[in-house]
Amino acid sequence: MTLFLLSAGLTIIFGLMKIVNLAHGSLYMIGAYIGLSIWTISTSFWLALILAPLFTALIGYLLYQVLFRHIQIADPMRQVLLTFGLIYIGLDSVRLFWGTMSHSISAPNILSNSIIVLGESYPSYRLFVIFIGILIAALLYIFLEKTKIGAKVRASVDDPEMAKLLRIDTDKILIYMFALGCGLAGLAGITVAPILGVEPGMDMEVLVLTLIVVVVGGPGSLKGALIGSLLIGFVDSYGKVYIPEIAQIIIYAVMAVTLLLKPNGLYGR
Amino acid sequence: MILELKKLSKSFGSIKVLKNINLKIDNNECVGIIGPNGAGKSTLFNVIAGHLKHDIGDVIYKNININNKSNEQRARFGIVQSFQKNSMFPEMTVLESIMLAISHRLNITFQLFTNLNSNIRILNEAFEIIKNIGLDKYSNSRSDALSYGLQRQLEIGIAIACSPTLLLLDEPTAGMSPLETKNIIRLIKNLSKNYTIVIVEHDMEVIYNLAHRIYVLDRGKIIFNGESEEIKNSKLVQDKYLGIENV
Amino acid sequence: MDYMEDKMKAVNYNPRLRLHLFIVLVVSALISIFFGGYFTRFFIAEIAILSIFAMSLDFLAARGGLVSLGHAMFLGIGAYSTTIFILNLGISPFIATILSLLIGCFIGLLISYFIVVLNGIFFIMVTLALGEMFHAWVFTSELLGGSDGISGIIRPDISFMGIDMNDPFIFAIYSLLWMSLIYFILSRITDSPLGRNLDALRQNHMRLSAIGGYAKVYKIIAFTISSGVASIAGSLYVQLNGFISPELTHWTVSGEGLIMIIVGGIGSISGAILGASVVYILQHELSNFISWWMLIVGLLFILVVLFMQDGLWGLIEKLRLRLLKGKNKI
Amino acid sequence: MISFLFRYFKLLITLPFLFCVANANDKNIIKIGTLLPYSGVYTVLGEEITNAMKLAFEEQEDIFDKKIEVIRGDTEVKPNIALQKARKLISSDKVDILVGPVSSSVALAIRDVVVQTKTPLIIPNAGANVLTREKCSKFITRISFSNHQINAPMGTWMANQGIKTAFLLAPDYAAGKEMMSAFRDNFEAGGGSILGEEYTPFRKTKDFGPYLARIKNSGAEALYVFYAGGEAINFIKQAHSFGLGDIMKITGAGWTTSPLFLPAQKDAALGFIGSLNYVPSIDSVENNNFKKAYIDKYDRVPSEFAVQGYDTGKVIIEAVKSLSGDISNKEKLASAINNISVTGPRGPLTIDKKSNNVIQNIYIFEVVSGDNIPELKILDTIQAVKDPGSGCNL
Repeated sequence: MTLFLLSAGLTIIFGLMKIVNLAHGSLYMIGAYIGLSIWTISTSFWLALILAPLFTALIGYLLYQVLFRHIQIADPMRQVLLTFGLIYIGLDSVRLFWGTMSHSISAPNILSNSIIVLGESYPSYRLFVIFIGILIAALLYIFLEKTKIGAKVRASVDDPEMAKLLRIDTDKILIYMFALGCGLAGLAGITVAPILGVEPGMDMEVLVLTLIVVVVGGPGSLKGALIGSLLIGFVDSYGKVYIPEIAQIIIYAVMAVTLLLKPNGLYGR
Repeated sequence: MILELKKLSKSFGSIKVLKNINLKIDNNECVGIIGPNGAGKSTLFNVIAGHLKHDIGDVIYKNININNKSNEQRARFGIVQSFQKNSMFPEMTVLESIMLAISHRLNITFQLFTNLNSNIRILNEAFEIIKNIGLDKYSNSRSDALSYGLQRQLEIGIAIACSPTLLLLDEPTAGMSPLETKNIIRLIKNLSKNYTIVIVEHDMEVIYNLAHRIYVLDRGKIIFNGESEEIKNSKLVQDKYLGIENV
Repeated sequence: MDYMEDKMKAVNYNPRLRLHLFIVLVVSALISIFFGGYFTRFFIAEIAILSIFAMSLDFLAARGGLVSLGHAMFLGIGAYSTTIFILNLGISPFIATILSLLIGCFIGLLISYFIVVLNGIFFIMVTLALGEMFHAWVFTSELLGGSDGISGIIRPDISFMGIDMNDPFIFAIYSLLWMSLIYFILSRITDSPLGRNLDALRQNHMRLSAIGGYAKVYKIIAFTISSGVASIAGSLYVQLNGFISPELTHWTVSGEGLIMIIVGGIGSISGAILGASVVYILQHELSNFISWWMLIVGLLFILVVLFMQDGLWGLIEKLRLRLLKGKNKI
Repeated sequence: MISFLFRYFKLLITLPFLFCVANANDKNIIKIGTLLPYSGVYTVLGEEITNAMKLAFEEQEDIFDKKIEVIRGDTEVKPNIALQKARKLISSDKVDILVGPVSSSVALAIRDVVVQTKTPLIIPNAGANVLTREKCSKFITRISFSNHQINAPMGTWMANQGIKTAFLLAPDYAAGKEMMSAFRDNFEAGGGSILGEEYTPFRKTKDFGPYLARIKNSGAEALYVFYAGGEAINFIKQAHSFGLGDIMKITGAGWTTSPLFLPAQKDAALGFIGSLNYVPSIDSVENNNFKKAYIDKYDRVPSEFAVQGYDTGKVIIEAVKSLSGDISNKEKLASAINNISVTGPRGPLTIDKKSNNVIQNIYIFEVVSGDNIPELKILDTIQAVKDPGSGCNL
């Protein structure tokens, strides 16, 4: 589900702005660290859960204003490299601000027990994460498909030039959607922090996986991100356990097969 | 006969763009295709050049059925088109673009270790062509630095550098000033001595000036075909097309 | 969504400047080799080898318009196959380099046959995934030494000619020779009809097919050549360092290679050498002084991407034009 | 051509002379080069080792009027970078002793250059068995541990405790596999049997859920596990939230609950039984002094990595002392290092002549609750453990 939160953010940025954002993982890491700081200061997980994504979105907003605005029309290579530079910066700034130790956030008390699901005990925090994932998916769906702003967004995705003619302020929409995408990365970071901890290097670990999900699902498609993250997440976790011989390769194989069959991803336009 | 289309149809989804087209082009002829916007002229061009695959019918070139030949293969047979929108190699100079095109005709594109730039034979030939299309002053300018009209000239230059047997020109004078248009007409007139040319054009002056024969296309159908004089006098065409255009 | 329109920008095609820059770089390297110490010689050899890798990426990116984030895979293929040839089969290292070149080309050919149809971002992603796949496989493969890699690889033994390859001076020269050879081959290919066609392919592939160019075939050839060159780099790298570890095949290595060529100026071949030198020296020097060098390097990358579209090559070209102008005035 | 060269004059002169900086060689300075990660994911280990080693040097002001200078070389945990830094330290900085590295792949990468240039190398962490077996050298001394050394005693100990069945879990890379096989050999020799094993993709596994389910169903009495860093934290927390500790004993290589990770693992780590070459709760004069000094200076409980760094410093000082400060002959220096025996925070240390690997005590501990952060309580001490490597009489 974390994968979904991440991929949803990335797919929005990817599909909407055609920006290849390799720094998405860094935003995820920064979101987790900001959450860590808020949690340490206020000792309230809920506050961290709300504020961390907002701060990450703010960072995304600033990044867009300062950097991405200029490379939106550049070729993909430049985008890749610019965001590659951002990975470096993200890694080192986290190290300078928060040090190199691994940290961890405790889940709030209500969610720290296990619940019996289908005869197996299952940590309730995990259920909470799944719940958040579903909630965000539903909210995004409603936002993009049912509201007026959503319609404008979709118009900007499908045909930017047409959208401009219709007097949709595509620039503004792009900024906010970029910030939203980054905010989702931050949300993912703080949501998984109680399970996976907060440490330098967590950015790289999710980056490739997220990119694969987006490509498999089809850039710009929310549905693709959802299905893709479920598929990849499932294949990744269970593939490792049941066919360990090819565990390392299996998700890439899934991606390769998908792209050979559908070169634009499952739900790509 | 160089090209023949037999009962050709093409549709995009549920929209039929070309319906049952029959068309013949003889050697060394200059044929014009006219028709209102959306009549299917560009689609017809793309089908002939092989960019698009038609659904039904046959394309016969020099008595060979080329239905299944790809765009590249058709180009190598000598069916070369110039595009409606300028689409050259923006970062190459005029000379480089022409030399590149010549390299295709000579079939040396798979040579790895010969220097294209210093091949005297190709160089001379390229200068010849550049002179023909009237770009001799610009041979070392980058394509994207040329004015629109000159770019159209280069566009034709690239096409003839492939020494086509059938040259497809898609609106060669679109968006040009009257002076530039005159230049192009002169250029094509010169070319039509040596090549078989098919022109799609909006500007009736240009067509009357150049084409020996004219096909009129309307909503994917050929509604008329004949000498240019006949077209001028045809009531049907006047109503359908020229009437509106010349208001 | 149409990614077809994403066109790579490359620097101006200018064979003269390319040769001049190359000569300057080689002369600088030679001076460093002659006057530098043990470490400098190794360093130059390393830069020369990285330059080969950068040139292979440069060739692919500028000529075919293909950006590969998985090219470190070929570095790894070259490196591991050389290792196996030398250690397990006892083949002389020089021949092993040639063989690894062939293997690299062959695998490049196989892979490219499937992936060159993809465009822009999908191509980047698929190469990234393939590279990671290879990395993951190497990382766990017992045969290839797993995460610890393999050490104890020897250099070409040509002592019968009175030359000791283990002398860093000799090996630096040997690497430079390889680099020059590859530079000349790639320049030659760039100037050839095929090279010009590849350039045209990047600029406008529709138009190229309209004049009879086999876009897909050209791309496959470009990818194959490029992967072969990368394999040579990998093979030499193993001989230089005497060991191989999976880190060499990580995708960030490809990323750094791309940064090198963007710093040097994409599409200029000798710019790739310049970029490799500058980036590598910068990283090395910075990491000696400050532990947060990554921050600075990252910032520099961003500045280059934003403000120096043609990289250092563009800078040199501007400088040259200004100098030429000054001359004409006098 | 000449005018063209002149145009690039600047470029020409800057490039070569960047490296030609000569280093003055001061005879009164002992130069220690570190090859440790100061950037990247293992930075914390590099810092612990360097900090503690400096602490050892500070305690000993100067030896025979010589000052000790530490030159840092950042390996970035990349073997190729490390090799390049090793060459720089050896040839440009002319260091007398190299200290490093943290990871085994880096150690193997720099091994040849160290041996060729005859520079004594003291390994303060990397555990690959081969370093003091097939690839051993008189110039390479390991003051930390071999993967076998830590895990093998645990196999015997657990078998002696009457545990019959175990399940193995470790990351899928060389060290993980070495540790598991060391444990397995001794555990099976003691009469135990392994019911199953899993190797998780190294540094790519964040969710242990599926593995935990499988381990639960295996019916083994104990789980033997090794993880480090973020994976260790995640594993311990996830195993706790899945209630694995209620079903079987969770045991493993001691790094899994290193003092570095305990602040993040908190109570989830309680009950874990592990083996390690150092635990902070060792009650000896050396350890108490060291702990106090370290906490005063760096404000955290020293980890085994810090101790390894500290002992490295001690060994260097003793070696220099034994040569009366004359370290110009590197072979003598190397053999002096190999002849040292000191008593450090973790107990008495001597170097095994057969492998140049340290002989040390291994502590079996259990994680128990402490004031704020859990503590490691020593259950058993196994004296003077050797690595079985032999035949290094070079």
